[in-house]
Amino acid sequence: MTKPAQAIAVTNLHKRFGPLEVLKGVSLAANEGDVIAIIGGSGSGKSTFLRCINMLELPTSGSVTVHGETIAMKKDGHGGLMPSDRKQVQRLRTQLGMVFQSFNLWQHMTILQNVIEVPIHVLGKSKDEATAIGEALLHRVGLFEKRDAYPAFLSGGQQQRAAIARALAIQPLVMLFDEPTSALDPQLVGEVLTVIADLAKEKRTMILVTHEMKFARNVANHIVFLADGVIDEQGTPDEIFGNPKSERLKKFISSIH
Amino acid sequence: MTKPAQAIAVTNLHKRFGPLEVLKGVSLAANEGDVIAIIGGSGSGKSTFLRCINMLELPTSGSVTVHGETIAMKKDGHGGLMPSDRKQVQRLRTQLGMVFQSFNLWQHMTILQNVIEVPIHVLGKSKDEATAIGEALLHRVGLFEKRDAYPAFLSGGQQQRAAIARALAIQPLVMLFDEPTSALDPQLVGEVLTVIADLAKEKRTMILVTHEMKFARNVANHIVFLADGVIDEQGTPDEIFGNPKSERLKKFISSIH
Amino acid sequence: MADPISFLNWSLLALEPPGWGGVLLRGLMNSIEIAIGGYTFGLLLGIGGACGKLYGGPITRDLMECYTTIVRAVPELVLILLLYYAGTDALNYVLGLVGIGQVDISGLVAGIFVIGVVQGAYTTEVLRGAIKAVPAGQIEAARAYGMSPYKVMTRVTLPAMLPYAIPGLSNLWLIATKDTALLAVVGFSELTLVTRQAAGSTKAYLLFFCAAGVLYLMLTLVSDLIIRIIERRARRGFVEQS
Amino acid sequence: AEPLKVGFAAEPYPPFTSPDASGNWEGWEVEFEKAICAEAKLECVITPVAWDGIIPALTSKKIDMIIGSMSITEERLKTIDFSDKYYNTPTGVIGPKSETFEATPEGLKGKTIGVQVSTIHQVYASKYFGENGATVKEYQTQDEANNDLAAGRLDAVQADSIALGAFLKSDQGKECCDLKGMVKDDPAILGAGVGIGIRKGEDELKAKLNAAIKAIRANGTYDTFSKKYFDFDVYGQ
Amino acid sequence: MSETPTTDITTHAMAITPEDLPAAEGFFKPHRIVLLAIAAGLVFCIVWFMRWDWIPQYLPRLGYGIMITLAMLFSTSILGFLLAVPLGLVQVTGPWPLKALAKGFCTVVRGTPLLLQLWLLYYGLGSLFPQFPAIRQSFLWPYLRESWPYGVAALTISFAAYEGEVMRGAFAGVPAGEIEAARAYGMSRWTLFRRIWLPRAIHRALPTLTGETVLQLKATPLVATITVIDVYAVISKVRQDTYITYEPLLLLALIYMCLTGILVIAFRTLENRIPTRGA
Ligand SMILES: Nc1ncnc2c1ncn2[C@@H]1O[C@H](COP(=O)(O)OP(=O)(O)OP(=O)(O)O)[C@@H](O)[C@H]1O
Ligand SMILES: Nc1ncnc2c1ncn2[C@@H]1O[C@H](COP(=O)(O)OP(=O)(O)OP(=O)(O)O)[C@@H](O)[C@H]1O
Ligand SMILES: [Mg+2]
Ligand SMILES: [Mg+2]
Repeated sequence: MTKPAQAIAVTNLHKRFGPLEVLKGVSLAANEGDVIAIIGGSGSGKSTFLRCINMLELPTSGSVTVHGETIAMKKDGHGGLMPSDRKQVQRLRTQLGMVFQSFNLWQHMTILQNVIEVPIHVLGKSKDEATAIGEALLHRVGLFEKRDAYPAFLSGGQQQRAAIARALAIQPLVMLFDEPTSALDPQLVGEVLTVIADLAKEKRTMILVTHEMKFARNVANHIVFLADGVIDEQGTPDEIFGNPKSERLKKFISSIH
Repeated sequence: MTKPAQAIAVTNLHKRFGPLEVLKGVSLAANEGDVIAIIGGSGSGKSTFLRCINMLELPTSGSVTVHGETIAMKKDGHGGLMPSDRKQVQRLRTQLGMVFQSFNLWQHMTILQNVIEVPIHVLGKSKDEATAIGEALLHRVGLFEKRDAYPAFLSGGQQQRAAIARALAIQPLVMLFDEPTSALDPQLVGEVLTVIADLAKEKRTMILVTHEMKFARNVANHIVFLADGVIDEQGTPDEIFGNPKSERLKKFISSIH
Repeated sequence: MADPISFLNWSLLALEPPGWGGVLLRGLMNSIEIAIGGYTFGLLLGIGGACGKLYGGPITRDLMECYTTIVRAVPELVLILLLYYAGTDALNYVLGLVGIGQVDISGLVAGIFVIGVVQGAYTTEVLRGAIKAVPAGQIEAARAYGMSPYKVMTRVTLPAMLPYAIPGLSNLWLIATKDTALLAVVGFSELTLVTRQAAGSTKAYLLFFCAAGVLYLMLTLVSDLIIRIIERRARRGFVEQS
Repeated sequence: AEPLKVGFAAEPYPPFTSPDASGNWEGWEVEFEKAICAEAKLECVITPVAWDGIIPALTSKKIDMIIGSMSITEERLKTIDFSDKYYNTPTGVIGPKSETFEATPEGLKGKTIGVQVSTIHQVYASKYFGENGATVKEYQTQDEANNDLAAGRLDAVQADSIALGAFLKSDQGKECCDLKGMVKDDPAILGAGVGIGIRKGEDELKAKLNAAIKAIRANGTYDTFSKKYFDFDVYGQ
Repeated sequence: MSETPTTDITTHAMAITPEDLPAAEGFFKPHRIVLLAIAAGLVFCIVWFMRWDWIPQYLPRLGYGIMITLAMLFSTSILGFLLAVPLGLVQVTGPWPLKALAKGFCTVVRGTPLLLQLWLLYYGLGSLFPQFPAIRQSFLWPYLRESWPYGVAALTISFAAYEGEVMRGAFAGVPAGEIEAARAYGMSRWTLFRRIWLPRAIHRALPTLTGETVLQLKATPLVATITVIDVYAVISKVRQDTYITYEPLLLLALIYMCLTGILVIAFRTLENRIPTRGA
C-alpha cells in the first residue's frame, strides 16, 4: 500500500487572547485515516486549538494546511493574522466537519433540513441528491424516524448524533470533534460514542478533543497531551496511558479515576 | 446505652396519581442516629415517598409519625387524605429538613439570608441568634466567605451545600435528602457528598434518596430498595450489596457498573 | 400666512401668556397626574386580578379572564370612550342604588378611572406571569420548612416575583403616560389636547406638536432612568440575561 | 347649590369660543354665557368637552347645558331639548381664491368639501352636495377643516358664515381663500338658529334661560357685547 | 434597555395572543354553563332593550370601514416589519453611527404617543407640503392631499420602532453557536444571514410578533382622527348622526373583538407550523 496522504497539518500555531497566550507553538499533522485524540486539563487550550484549525478563532501566528493547501493569511494590524482570501477559508471549511460540544443544531429547521442545508446552499447540490445522502446518514446514526422532528424535541444524545450527521453530510476530509459528549448526561454518552467508534472503524480521519480517556484509548491511534499551550507529550495510546513520561501527564492520568 | 428513640415512622403509605398507584403500602421507621438510604429505579416512587413524609405530596392512605406525634389526617372527599390541622403540619415540617435535588434556594436572598430566613420567620428566633447559628453552619459547609453572595452566583455544589446549611439551620430531627447530587456535574458531586458524610459521622438522623451506590454503601446503616411501589428488599449495606436476594435487586445492582 | 418662519417662532412657547409654554406644562402635569392615578388604580386592580386568577375559585377566575380578554382585545380608544360615558354613568347609577347619590365625577377622576381599568387588565397579566415565573421549587422549599401560606406569599412569592414583574410593570407605566393622550378624544385637557388647541389657535402646528413630543420624550427618558435604578435594586441576585 | 356646568366644545371655534394661552376662554359665546348666567342668577362654570361627545356628556350629566353654536334641529330634538335661539346666521361656502365656483350642487360637483362633524353643515353638505357628486370630508373641528383648505387638501369648506368670516379675516384665510356664496336655505336641516342645549324635562331651567335671553336682548347687553365681534346683528330674523 | 422577554411580557399583557385561546376540551364545566347562561341573558337584554334599528342602514358603510381597517393593519404591519428587520439588525451589528441612529429612532417613536405622531405628520408636516409649489405640482400631490398616506406612514413608523426593538432582541438572541456552526461549514456571510440568522430570528420573534400585530390592530382607530374612514370612523358617524351613545360603541367593541379573535387564530395556525418547546 502507498503511504496515506496528509489530510491536515498545523505548523507552529500560536494564539493569544490579550495578555494570555493560550497556544505557544503547537504543530500537528494528521494523515488520512488517522484518529487523533487531544487530551489535557481544563483551560489547556484544546478547544482553542480545534477552533483555530477552521479559523473560527484566528491564530496569532502559524499556519494551517488542509489537504496540501495552506490557508493564506495576512497581518491584521493588531499583531495577529487574518485570512487574506475569505472565499478560500469558506471553501476549506467545507473540508472540516466540526461537531460542537453543544450541538448547535439550527432550531428552526427539522433534523433532515439541518443535514441537507449545507450540501444544498453551500455545496450547491440538488435537493434530491442532498436528501438522499442526508437520509442515508440519518439511518446510519439511527435517527431516520426523527428526520422531521425539530431539534428541541430530541434528547441530547439524539441531537448530538444529528449534529454528527450534519457534519458528515458535507463529506469532509477531516471531522473535528470538540468534547462531543460532555454536554450529555451519562446515560446519553454511550449512543454518541458508539457512532464515533463506528466512524473510526471506517478509517475516517478525525481529530477529537475528549475527556473520556477510556474511549480515547480504544478509538484513537495517536494521542496528544496538551498542557500550558504546548504539546507536552504525544504517542500511541499504549505509550501515553501505559508508559507516560512527563510528570504532568502522569499526574493528569492519575487524577482520572 | 438506652435504646435510641424513634425519630420517624411511616406506616402503610399509599399514593395514587390518578390511575397510577405509585406507592402501594410502604412502611419505614427510623430511629435517632439512623442513616437510611433509599435506592431504586427511576420512577419507582422514591421522591414521592420522601415528599409524602413532609406532606408536600398528600398520601392516599397511611400515616406519618414524627417523634411520636402522628400527623392528623382527614378524608379530602376525593378518595385521598388531607391534614386536619394545618398548624400541626407546619410545626412538624420544621422537624424535617428537606434538601431538594434542585437546591431551590431563594434567589432573591443572599446565602446567609436563605439560611436565617426560617429560624427568624418561622421559628421566631432573634436575628442575632439566627445569624450566629447560620454563620456557624456556613463555616461548617465551607461557605462562610460566600455568605453575602446571591445563589445565582454560586456553583451547583456550593448551592447544594448552602441548601444543606439552610435545612440544618432549622435544627431538624431528621434530614431528608432527595438525590442531593444528581443535579450536579461530576466535579461538584464530591464536595456535597463530603458534607453529607460528615453529618452521618455525627449520627444525625437522615433519610436519603440517592443514585450513588458507593456512597450509600459507605454512609448508610440501612438500605431500602423500592421497586414497583413497595419495599422489595431492605437491610444493612452488606446484605443489600453483598448478598442481594430478590431478582430485581440483583438486576438493579448489576446494571450499575 | 403660516410662513415657515412662524414654525420657529419660539416666543409662542414662552411660559407666560401669550406664550403657550405654561399651558403645555399644565397639560403635561395633568397627563402625569392621570398617569400616576391610573397606574396606581391599575396596580391595585392588577394585584386583585392576579390573585383572583391564580388562587380564586372557578367563577372568579372566569370573570377575571373575561375582564382581561375584553380589555386586551378592544382598542384603548374604544374602551376609553365606552368607559368614559358608560362607565361613569354606571358608577353613578350604582352609587345611586347604594344611596350615596350622585357624585360629581370630574374629568380627572374619570380619566384616572378609565386609564386604571385598562391598566388593571394589563397589570393582572404581568403580575400573573411574574408569579407563575417563580420556580415552583422555591415555593415548595418554603412550605417544606413549615412556612404558613401567608408567610410563603409575603416572604417568598412576592419578593421573588418582583424581578420578573418589574420590566413589565415599568413598560406599563410608560404606556400609561402615553395612553393619557387618548383622553384628548373625550376633551380632557391633557398634554395632547392642549397642544392641539395651541396649535390650532396659533397655526404653528409643527412647533407645538414637536414641543409636545419633546415633553413626552423627556417624561419617558426620566421614567426610564428611575426605572433602571429600581430595577437594579430589585434584580440583585439575578444573573443578567444578555 | 352646585354650580351649573356649561359645556363648551374643547376645540377652538373662533370667534365664538376659543381658549387663550392662559387657559381662559374668550369669544362671543363666552360673553353670552356670562351675560345669561348673570341675568338668570345662575352660578356657571365652563367645562370643555369634546364636541364629538357633547350630547352624550349632556345626557349622562357630565354637563348641564351646551353653549356651543349648536343649531336647533329636528334630529337633535329627539335626544335633547333646546332653549329659544340666541343667534342665527346663514351658511356659506368658501374656497381657494384661484378657483371660481358657486355654492350650488352643480358648482361643487367633483370637489372635496370639508365640514365639521356633527353639525348641520355636515348633514346639509351630505344631502345637497354629497349626493350630487361631491366628496364630503368630516373634521373634528372647524379649525382643521379650514386648515386643510389652506393646505390645499380641500376644494371648499361649508360652515357658519360668521366662523368662515373670521377665518377669511385671519392671516391664513386672507392669503388663500374667499367666500364662494351662501347655500340655499333648508330650514328642516339648517334649523331655526342656535340654542342652548339642555336635557329633556328640565323645563324650569329652560324657562329661566328663555327669560334671560329675552332680557338681555331687551336691555341691550346682547348688543353691547355683540358689537365687539360683529358689525351686523347676529340674532338674525 | 429591554431584552426580548421583557417586550414579550408586556406585549402579551396588552394583547391577546394564541396562548389565551381556550382549549376546546375541558371548556365546559358546570359553573361555565351557568356563567354562559347569565351571559346569554345579558346579551339578550342588550339586544332587546337597546336600540339597534340603525344597523341595517349603516351596514354597507360598516363593511367598508372594516375593509379599510384591515387594509391599514396589513399594509402597515408588512411595511413596518420590512423596516424593522434592518432596524434590528443594524442595532446588533451595524457601525456605531447607524446603530445610534436606529436606537434613537426607536427611542423617540416609542417614547411619544402615536396620536401625537399622527397629528404631527398630518397637521404638521402635511400642512407644510403645499407651501412648496414643486410638491404641489408633482405627481405625488394627489396622494399627499389624501389623509390615508399619513395614517399609513405613522402606523408603519410606530410598528417598525416597536418591532425593530423586538427584532434587535431576536437577532442578538440567536445562539452564537448556531451562527458559528454555519460559519464552520463554510457559509458565506450572505447565505448565513439569509438561511440561518434571519429565519432563526423571525422564528424567535414570532410569538411577540403576534402580540405586536394585535396591538397594531388596536392602534388603527387612531387614524379616524385624521379623517380616514375606518370602522371606528363609521361608528363615530353613527353616534353623531343618531345621538345614540352606547350601542354603536358596544358594536364597535364586538367588531374589534372578532377581528382580534380571527387574527389570533390565524397566527396560532402559523405558529403551530414550527413548534417550539419550552420558552
Ligand atoms: N474568546 C476568549 N477570550 C479570552 N480568553 C479565552 C477565550 N476563549 C478561551 N479563552 C481562554 O483560553 C484558555 C483556553 O481555553 P480553551 O477553551 O481552549 O480550553 P480547553 O482546553 O478547551 O478547556 P476545557 O477542557 O475546559 O474545554 C482558557 O484560559 C480560556 O479562559
Ligand atoms: N405530580 C404527579 N402527577 C402524576 N404523576 C406523578 C407525579 N409525580 C410523580 N408522578 C409519577 O410517579 C412515579 C414515581 O415518581 P417519582 O418521582 O417518585 O420517582 P423516583 O423514584 O423519584 O424516580 P427518579 O429516580 O427518576 O427521581 C413516576 O411514574 C412519575 O411519573
Ligand atoms: Mg474546551
Ligand atoms: Mg426522584
